[in-house]
Amino acid sequence: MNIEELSGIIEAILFVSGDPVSIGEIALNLELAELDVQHAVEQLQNKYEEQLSGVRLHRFGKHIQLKTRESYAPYVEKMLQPIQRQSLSNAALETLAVVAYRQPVTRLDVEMVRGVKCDYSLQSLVNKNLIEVCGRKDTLGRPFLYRTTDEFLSHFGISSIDELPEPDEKANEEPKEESCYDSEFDEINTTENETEHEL
Amino acid sequence: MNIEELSGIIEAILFVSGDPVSIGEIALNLELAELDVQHAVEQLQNKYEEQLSGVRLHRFGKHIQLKTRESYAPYVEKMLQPIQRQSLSNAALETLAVVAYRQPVTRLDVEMVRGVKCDYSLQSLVNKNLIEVCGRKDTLGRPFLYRTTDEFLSHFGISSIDELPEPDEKANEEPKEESCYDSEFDEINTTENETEHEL
Amino acid sequence: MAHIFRLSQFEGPLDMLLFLIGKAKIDIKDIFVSEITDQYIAAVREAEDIDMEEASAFIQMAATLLLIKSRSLLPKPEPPQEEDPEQLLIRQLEEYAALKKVAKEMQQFEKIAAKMYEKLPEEFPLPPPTLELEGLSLSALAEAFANLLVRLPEDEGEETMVHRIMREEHTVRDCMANILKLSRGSRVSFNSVLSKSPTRHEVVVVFLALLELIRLGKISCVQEDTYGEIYIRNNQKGRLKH
Repeated sequence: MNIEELSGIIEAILFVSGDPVSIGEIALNLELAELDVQHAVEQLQNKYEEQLSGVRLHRFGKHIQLKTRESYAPYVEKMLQPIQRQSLSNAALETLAVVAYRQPVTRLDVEMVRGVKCDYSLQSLVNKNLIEVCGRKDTLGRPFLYRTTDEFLSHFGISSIDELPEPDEKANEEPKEESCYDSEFDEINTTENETEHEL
Repeated sequence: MNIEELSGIIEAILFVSGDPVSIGEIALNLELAELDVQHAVEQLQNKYEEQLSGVRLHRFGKHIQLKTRESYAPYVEKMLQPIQRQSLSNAALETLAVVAYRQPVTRLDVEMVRGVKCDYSLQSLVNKNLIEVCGRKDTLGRPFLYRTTDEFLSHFGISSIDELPEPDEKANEEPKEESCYDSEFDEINTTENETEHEL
Repeated sequence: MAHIFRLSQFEGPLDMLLFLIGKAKIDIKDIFVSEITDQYIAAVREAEDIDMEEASAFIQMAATLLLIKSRSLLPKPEPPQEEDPEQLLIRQLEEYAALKKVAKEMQQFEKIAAKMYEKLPEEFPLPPPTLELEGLSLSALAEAFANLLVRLPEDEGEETMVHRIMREEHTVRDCMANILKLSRGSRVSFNSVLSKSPTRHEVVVVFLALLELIRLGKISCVQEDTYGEIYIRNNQKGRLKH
């Protein structure tokens, strides 16, 4: 089987599956080298990109999935009622952000940053498969450590954690007119006044 | 919107729908001339054909649908239902041996020889199609009788039960170290204990 | 300023402090030279919804702010070993502000990703699963059987064998008839219904028979002491032969 054929096969698998498929599992089940699968995936990805096609191949960590091009969403919605993904609450989003930027973290780590109890939001993120327990911290009580999943990447449409927005590192000496709360009242300017962050 | 874009839009719609979509309805919903939609569909169809892609655009009269290329079906099948490689546990092997040499046998017969409960290992052998129920014994409770299957013969590469080797009792005259009860304490050989469900 | 706040509109005390800072248009670092902390304490005091579960974090923050305030009124005894509570809180607020910012940016990502539609899995008819059994050999099968045959004599006479014989000898039905027969005329003890050296299985079956007869109202039993002898009295004198 040549690489064109393999990328066709992968396309067929992704089409039938609908859900994310692990590259390692494709290699395992088709009895191929993972590197060959990687190459075919890249080829397929390029093919979709070159043609401005309606579907794109997304990579989320070790998983790949076909999804429609975002800019065509209004047309898809005109024609069909696609399943809408639920957006996360602010609490869940804040908790998720701490896990994403500081992983692996314990519940206590998250609570320190957010200043509120986080059991509930952590558990609901685990239930949504956006984060997972990846071990225990070697401290008193051996608390669980959490990290983000490939599903997390998919939810935010990025292929790796590195694609998350950079938190501002520079000190912001002058007091700004706007605070993070202004942005809620003032749609235009979302600049913030925090001086230094460790995120 | 140019024809490339339109065929991308149609692709996205067909992808999300999965089902056949009417060309007329696309034209209606997107407020386009049916002829333009026809052209874009043809373009999309050619694109898929030129590239031996894993998905093809099918037309049935006025409807169109994306489907996987049939020639790739075996690979999709392999992916969705990989061959399960398993080895039999000692518990299952023993149960299978009793059935093979003493068939037809009831569960109680097997348990008499093995000295442990055998419901689970019998059921798992039935699930693996190595043994089957071949009737009921005419005693109290009319218990099921089990025998080996043709699948059993093909797994062992023999054409009939008569080809089973004589169990070599001489070689085993000295009582073995481990009895079925010892196995509970023996880390390596826990499979003999029927409470182990590793099949 | 008589603002009435709902605690539930904030993600926590840090969120509320940031809100107050934002409203006052000051820098986080200037929180302690402003009215913010007083405003916070007042706001918590006047909050409409005091759900203790939720309010505890807000109240704890109010306590911290009061502590910081009282410290500023006292002379500092020595250079602190740990981070000042003031510095700690400022750092927490800055971190939290940064967190809120990235969370907001992530929300944009989320919004875009939500517009990338997936498709439902296709219905794909699959053949029955193929099972490949590894390490199967005729000799292993024969050996397994031979081992069992060797083991068998050891087991003979043990529980498994005994059990089988017992099951056939004692049935609840037979024992019920036996108890009714023996108890005809005079009361009998439970032990006398049993054979001379009863097995556990026999005792269980006879006891079950006893329970069944009591349920049917055919006998009644008396036991005078705990663990004492059970006496059986037949309730149906004279109507037994059938």
